[in-house]
Amino acid sequence: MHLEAANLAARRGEDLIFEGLSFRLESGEALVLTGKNGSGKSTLLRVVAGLLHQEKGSVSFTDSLGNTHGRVGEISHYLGHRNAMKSELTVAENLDFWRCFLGDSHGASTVSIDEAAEAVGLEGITHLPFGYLSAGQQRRFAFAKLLIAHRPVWILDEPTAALDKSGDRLFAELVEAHRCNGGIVLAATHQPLGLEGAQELRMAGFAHAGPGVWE
Amino acid sequence: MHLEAANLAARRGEDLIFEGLSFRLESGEALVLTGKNGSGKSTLLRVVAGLLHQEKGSVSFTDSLGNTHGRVGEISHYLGHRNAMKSELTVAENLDFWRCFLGDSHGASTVSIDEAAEAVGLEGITHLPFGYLSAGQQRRFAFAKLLIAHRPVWILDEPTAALDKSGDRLFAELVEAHRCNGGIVLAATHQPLGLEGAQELRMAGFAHAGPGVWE
Amino acid sequence: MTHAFYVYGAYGFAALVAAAVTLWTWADGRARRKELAALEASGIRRRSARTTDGK
Amino acid sequence: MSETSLAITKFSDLANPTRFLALAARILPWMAGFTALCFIVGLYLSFTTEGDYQQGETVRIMYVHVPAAWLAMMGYTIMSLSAVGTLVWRHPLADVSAKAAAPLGAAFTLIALVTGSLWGKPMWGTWWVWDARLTSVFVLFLMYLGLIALNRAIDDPSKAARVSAVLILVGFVNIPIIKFSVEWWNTLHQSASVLRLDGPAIDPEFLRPLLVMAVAFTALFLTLHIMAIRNEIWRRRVAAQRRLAARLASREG
Amino acid sequence: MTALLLRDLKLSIRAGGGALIGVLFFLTIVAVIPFGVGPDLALLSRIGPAIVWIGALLAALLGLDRLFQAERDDGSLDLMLMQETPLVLTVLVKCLAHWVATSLPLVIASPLLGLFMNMSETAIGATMLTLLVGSPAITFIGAVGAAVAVALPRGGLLVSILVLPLTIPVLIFGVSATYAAVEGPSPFLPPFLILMALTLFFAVIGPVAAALALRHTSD
Amino acid sequence: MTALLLRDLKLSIRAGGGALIGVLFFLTIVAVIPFGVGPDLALLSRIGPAIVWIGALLAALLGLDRLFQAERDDGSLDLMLMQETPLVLTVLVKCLAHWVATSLPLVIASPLLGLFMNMSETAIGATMLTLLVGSPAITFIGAVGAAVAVALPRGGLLVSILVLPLTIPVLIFGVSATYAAVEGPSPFLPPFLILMALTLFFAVIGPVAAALALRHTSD
Ligand code: HEM
Ligand SMILES: Nc1ncnc2c1ncn2[C@@H]1O[C@H](COP(=O)(O)OP(=O)(O)OP(=O)(O)O)[C@@H](O)[C@H]1O
Ligand SMILES: Nc1ncnc2c1ncn2[C@@H]1O[C@H](COP(=O)(O)OP(=O)(O)OP(=O)(O)O)[C@@H](O)[C@H]1O
Ligand SMILES: [Mg+2]
Ligand SMILES: [Mg+2]
Repeated sequence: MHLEAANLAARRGEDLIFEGLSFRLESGEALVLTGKNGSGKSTLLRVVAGLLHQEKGSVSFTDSLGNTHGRVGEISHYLGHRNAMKSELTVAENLDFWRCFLGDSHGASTVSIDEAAEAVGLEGITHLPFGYLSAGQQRRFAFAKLLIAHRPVWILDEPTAALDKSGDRLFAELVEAHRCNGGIVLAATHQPLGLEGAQELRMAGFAHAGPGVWE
Repeated sequence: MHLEAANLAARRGEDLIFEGLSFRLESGEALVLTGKNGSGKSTLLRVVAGLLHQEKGSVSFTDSLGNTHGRVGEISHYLGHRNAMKSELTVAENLDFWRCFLGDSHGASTVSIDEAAEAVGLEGITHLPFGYLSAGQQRRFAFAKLLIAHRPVWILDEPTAALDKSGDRLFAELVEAHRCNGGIVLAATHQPLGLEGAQELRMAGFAHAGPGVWE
Repeated sequence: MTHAFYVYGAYGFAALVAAAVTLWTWADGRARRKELAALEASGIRRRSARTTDGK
Repeated sequence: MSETSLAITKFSDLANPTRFLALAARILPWMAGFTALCFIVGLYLSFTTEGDYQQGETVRIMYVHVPAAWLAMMGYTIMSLSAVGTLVWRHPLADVSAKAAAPLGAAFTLIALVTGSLWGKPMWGTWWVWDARLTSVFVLFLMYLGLIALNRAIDDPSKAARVSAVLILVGFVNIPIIKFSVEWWNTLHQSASVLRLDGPAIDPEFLRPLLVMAVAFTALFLTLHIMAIRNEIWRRRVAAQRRLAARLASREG
Repeated sequence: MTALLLRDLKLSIRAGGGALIGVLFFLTIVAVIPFGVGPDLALLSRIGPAIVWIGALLAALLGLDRLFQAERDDGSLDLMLMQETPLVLTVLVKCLAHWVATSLPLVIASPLLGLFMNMSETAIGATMLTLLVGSPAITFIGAVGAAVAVALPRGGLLVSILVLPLTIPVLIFGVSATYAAVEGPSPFLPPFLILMALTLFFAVIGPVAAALALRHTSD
Repeated sequence: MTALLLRDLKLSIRAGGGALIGVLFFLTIVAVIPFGVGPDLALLSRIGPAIVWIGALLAALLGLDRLFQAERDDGSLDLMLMQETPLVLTVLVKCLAHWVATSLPLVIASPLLGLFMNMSETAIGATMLTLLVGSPAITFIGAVGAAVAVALPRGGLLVSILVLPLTIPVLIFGVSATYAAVEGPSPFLPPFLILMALTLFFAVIGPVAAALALRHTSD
């Protein structure tokens, strides 16, 4: 099982943000993206998740049976800057919806909503509307979303934003557990995430701000 | 000039989040709020800013002439989790609006928009729509908003979220400059902010989850 | 001519709109060409121009 | 350079904006000359041929009304074809073509509406009726304006093009409605007498100027369309270079 | 997919705008028209079906522009775009939920309005039936506009402008089927069948186009 | 405050075209109506004023519910609440901007629509005048709903119940003043004066109530 990106390039507006980017992650490996603000970390993650069309190159996932998927998004969890939860619904309703919607097409056993809430350290408040939570609590439940349906690849954009110290630790443990189960993790960050043996990719930003096709 | 909070208590929903909280900040001082997720940091900041009604107690600001203001919000900048910028407008339009709207009722000279952009390290991209910026760039410009109109008190909720290392440094410098000018800073944070000689207040959360008036 | 107003009105209006569109397109082209020339003068060369210069 | 893998090799000469510009520069003078010539002949013919015994002199309005109406529909068809190019091949020139055709199509639709209206007053005794043909053309006009507005509301040009392309294609249902409205609903408006499967059913006396004017209008449309595409390419070039300049400046600073 | 349906229904009851707004708007229209046509009951009953149809059309526009914008704003749209379930299906289910929450109440309320407008029983029945069959088409067309609105900073009027012209065929056949049922002499079935065909047609075209637009606007 | 006005206008223009959009929207609605009620010009000219008023109501309602929600979602509302400038004034200016961006273009375009609907000159003039005077009331009423939507994030239904019923009197007096001017026999002035009174009343009540609701937002 591995995730491979070859010779990726992506454009934002008309500017080429990065070019010729390649990496390969085996089962259990993690890639941490660093780089200054605006250097293209989020852009790369969105390209890998299939939310942004790459300009060149390809991303592919090969599962343990040797089948290659071209659309990595389908076997990934994506945790972006926004939490993808409705503030009008309760946490339980939100999680329940995502559990059903994401489905569990990959056969692995997953945890229940209460267990997921416990895993992120917030058991007992799943009956509250999501909008009534503090920023860090919201982020924790957004993270709980990753636990309720199995996906081999996790794509995380600044996952520990708004988390306190214990939240950071908790996060590191959950990611390690996922890696031990053979999962792959891609994360963009500005703070140390505490992931052992993770590869690091420093984004530089603005590969090439050329006039593109119009010349 | 000083900011004083006496015996504050605040409620969120039906729960009392904190109680009997007092502090006093002289000109040039800073207060850093720490504590785990959901411990009431944001709640306290919103109470001080006047955005949330306190249950008990009072907050007041005494200016250099000895006049006391009951509504601290009017002489404060508040930087919350959200950036208060419109993604449809360009950065310059956003900043220009806030400059006019916030006014400069307090006589101190402030910097121009270009200078503010330079101060946050992002000169030359103020013509872009705010929505086209990366998370960290957006946060930096939200911070630039504090520079374009003078307010003696800065109330900052996790100001360095999404900022890179150089952003953190830049932030610390700007806050120090504000304090040197006699400003007062309140900040909630999970990461060290690099502020020298700041007081720290650890929030504990759930002072008292009692049935409140119903008993 | 019977109904001269309607006939000339129709031709006149068609001519007016066609002329307006033509003029607008032409003026737009001129403005763009001027902008390009100004950019060229200010030293930002087209990449393709640069590569053909090199050859 | 990005390999905008164009499936149709025949178009590959146009694929590259620079080459398109060179081609446009070469053929535009000829097209402009041809357009002018057609208009001279067409206008001469349309004012010298005889009037209709039934419609009198007003039949001359036909020589502008009908070509304009055809061009209104053709403009939308061109936009739809470009939209397919945008969505299927992601071709930037298709984006530009669709964007450039919208104001032109709107202009020709306006001509068709107003000349039809000017014809309607003497023929039907009213400027405007809400019959199917007239309203569907009016709807076409609104769609053109809506698409122009949509394009202006999104400031990333390639995103604007892709979004518009979807709507253009959905809106294409209106074209058959316009074309066949006279047959599907019995209305005041004339039914098709030129563009018919069984050949034109119209006196050659009227057909000749009509066809010449139709050619002239088409030539005008195409000339303007190429000019507008060229302008749009230039506009994007300017924007690209401005961005580059800003980037370089901020990097030096 | 039922989960999505249920969530969207729940949201439309709880979140701003609200499901009721369509019905109330509908009522407002029906309340105002009699002032326009005056106390002429015969005329009122004649144009009744048309007014009900126009009201339903306009009411469906309320809130439609936020169908996908709200999902984009909180990041849910990203996750929906990534799934294996075809996006077309997701869009279809969201359309259904929107229809159940906003148009179905109108269909149910239409007999009441028919009474206000002094319509005969046949007219009321025919209006209700044609609305039931035809109103989903409006939602499906509107979904295309809503998907386009994702690329826009805010929805508002522009979406309605883009969407309304496309709904005209639905309106034409909906109204003419109703009139055929009431007055004759033309038969009821042909326009009604065309209306059904239109709904089925847009049930395919709408979600496909909306999904296409959503795929092309994400960034 | 002019800064706020300008910003809100800019925002609504960014959504596409600005004033032009309002006019286009109106034109689209008017183009749709004849498909419903049929091409009968006499009938069209009779229901014309009512249609124009309904169009204005719909245009105002589309997007009005997001008036403060959009500000809350990006955090701007917090800053507005903190300022020294009275909140009532801020609300008033936002209402004005909304009115200028959505309703004023309609008022200006209404003569054009009148022509399309075959209305007489008096009817056109009267419609324009009543719209000019009455449409701000709709905005002010809507502002209360918009503020309540922010204060009660889960009070969706409440908003619609609050807003639309309140607009019905405005609509009724607006339309009936127009008809009084056109047809008689009832005089034009009484309903028109009531319309003015309504607008003035809501110009005070609306912003005050909205400001009150905003101050008491749950967090
Ligand atoms: C505003 C009003 C009108 C509009 C929008 C309009 C629209 C159109 C359109 C779209 C066509 C092209 C149809 C096709 O190719 O099948 C057309 C053709 C034509 N129109 Fe009109 N029309 C209007 C008024 C009139 C009037 C008043 C007359 C004359 C009594 C008229 C006579 C014709 C004729 C003779 C053709 C050519 C039909 C053919 O040969 O295919 N139109 N019109
Ligand atoms: N809008 C709200 N309505 C009701 N309760 C709320 C609301 N916002 C927060 N709370 C509750 O108030 C408590 C304190 O929240 P607050 O946002 O002040 O925490 P915080 O210290 O800022 O946490 P974080 O570090 O996660 O930002 C939490 O337990 C939360 O559940
Ligand atoms: N929606 C967008 N449209 C156009 N340009 C964008 C958009 N989002 C980001 N950009 C640009 O793309 C570049 C890379 O942005 P990206 O969000 O990938 O940065 P990042 O590395 O995630 O930064 P941060 O650490 O601040 O999150 C930035 O220069 C930004 O201006
Ligand atoms: Mg980022
Ligand atoms: Mg907080």
